[in-house]
Amino acid sequence: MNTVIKIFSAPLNIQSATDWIMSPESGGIDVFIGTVRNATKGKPVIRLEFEAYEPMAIAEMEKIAKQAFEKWPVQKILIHHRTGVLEVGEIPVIIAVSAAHRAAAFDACRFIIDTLKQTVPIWKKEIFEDGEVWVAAHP
Amino acid sequence: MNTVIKIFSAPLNIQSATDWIMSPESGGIDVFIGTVRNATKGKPVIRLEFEAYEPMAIAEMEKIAKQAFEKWPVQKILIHHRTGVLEVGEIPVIIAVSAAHRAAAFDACRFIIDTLKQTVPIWKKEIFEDGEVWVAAHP
Amino acid sequence: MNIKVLAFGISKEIFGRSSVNLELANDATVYNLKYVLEHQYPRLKQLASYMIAVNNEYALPGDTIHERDEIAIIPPVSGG
Amino acid sequence: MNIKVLAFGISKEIFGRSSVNLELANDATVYNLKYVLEHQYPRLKQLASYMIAVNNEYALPGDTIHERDEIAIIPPVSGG
Repeated sequence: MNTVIKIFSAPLNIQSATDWIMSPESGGIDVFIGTVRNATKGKPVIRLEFEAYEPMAIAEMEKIAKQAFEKWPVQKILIHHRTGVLEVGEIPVIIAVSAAHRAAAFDACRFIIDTLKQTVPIWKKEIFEDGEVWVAAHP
Repeated sequence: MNTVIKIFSAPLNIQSATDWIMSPESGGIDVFIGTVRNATKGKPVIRLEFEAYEPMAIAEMEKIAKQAFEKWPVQKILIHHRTGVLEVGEIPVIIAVSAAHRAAAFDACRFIIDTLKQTVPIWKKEIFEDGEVWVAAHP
Repeated sequence: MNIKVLAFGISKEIFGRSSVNLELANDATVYNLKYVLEHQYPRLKQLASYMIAVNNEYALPGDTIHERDEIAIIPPVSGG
Repeated sequence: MNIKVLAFGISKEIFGRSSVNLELANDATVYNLKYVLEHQYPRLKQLASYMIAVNNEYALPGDTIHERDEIAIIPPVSGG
């Protein structure tokens, strides 16, 4: 398994992610970039705060990468996740997947972000002008 | 339609593509990067040469972007395609799609590369040690 | 036995700190732990859901807890 | 009428140059053009397929060709 899985408290760098993922063996690379949107359900967002249970978050992301390698013929997987305070337009997450053929890269990249959002112990607080809320905490 | 569609004879730049695609309105960005693989069907590839019928290629890529905007709630679409001689590891194509929510970005990005490969008048010649072949030309 | 429960996100706010110490029976399960936690911090019952992690893995209600396990409460995640 | 047909990729190699000039009847269709092309360049028939583009759009066999149209032969594409 050729993976890089890291949690950063400083800004993520797209170029360093794509530099690592590219290789002479790959033909297709899919990169998902999450960005902080300026509104949620129509309400203006000032900033986000991300908190991670880091050792478990790394372990869960490694599990997801392992599953992706088992499900699809992919070559490399990179997951970079931010913590701390993020302003609108900043990048909470970059996922990059390389494969000989593009279908596997697309399928695996989408699986990784979908599963990450369900299982990886990272939490996001949305800060609005009039208050703040931990996303998904309450029904 | 917020699109950038260009054909370049010089190397493509991932960072300039992602710089353009990011915006405060978007929450998810999917980027497909095609790269020149060092082998095709197990045979070592020395380099590729891409040729485009440029005005029609631009027109067809604009049609594809328009269809993507009609089919999914996406915000921006970028398509950068290379022509000329590409060595192994170089980038023939970058497709970037931004959306408020990631599902649309993934669906549209994949649709664009799949359709581009079927309809856009660009041709690729694979150069091997012992000869060269226009890809897909013959049955 | 005395155990420490790590807290993150909304659970840290409910506890008022980033971990709490609890007394549990020596053969306590995750189910027993949740019962004690919800008794002391009833706001946990208002969460959409929450899980307990033992040694960096999601635990099932019947799993037994040991004194030196790393225990954490995992409210609904929202990364990515 | 005299028309010019642009060529790319394998069709440029079949023609031996990047365009050819042809004489066609004034009401010629794409179908007629393909017939003339294949007669002069039989290797076209060995292609997996090919299309004719008229003014930067894929044309159908029944479409009529006009003298000042930009005509191109589009062998199987392989971009991306």
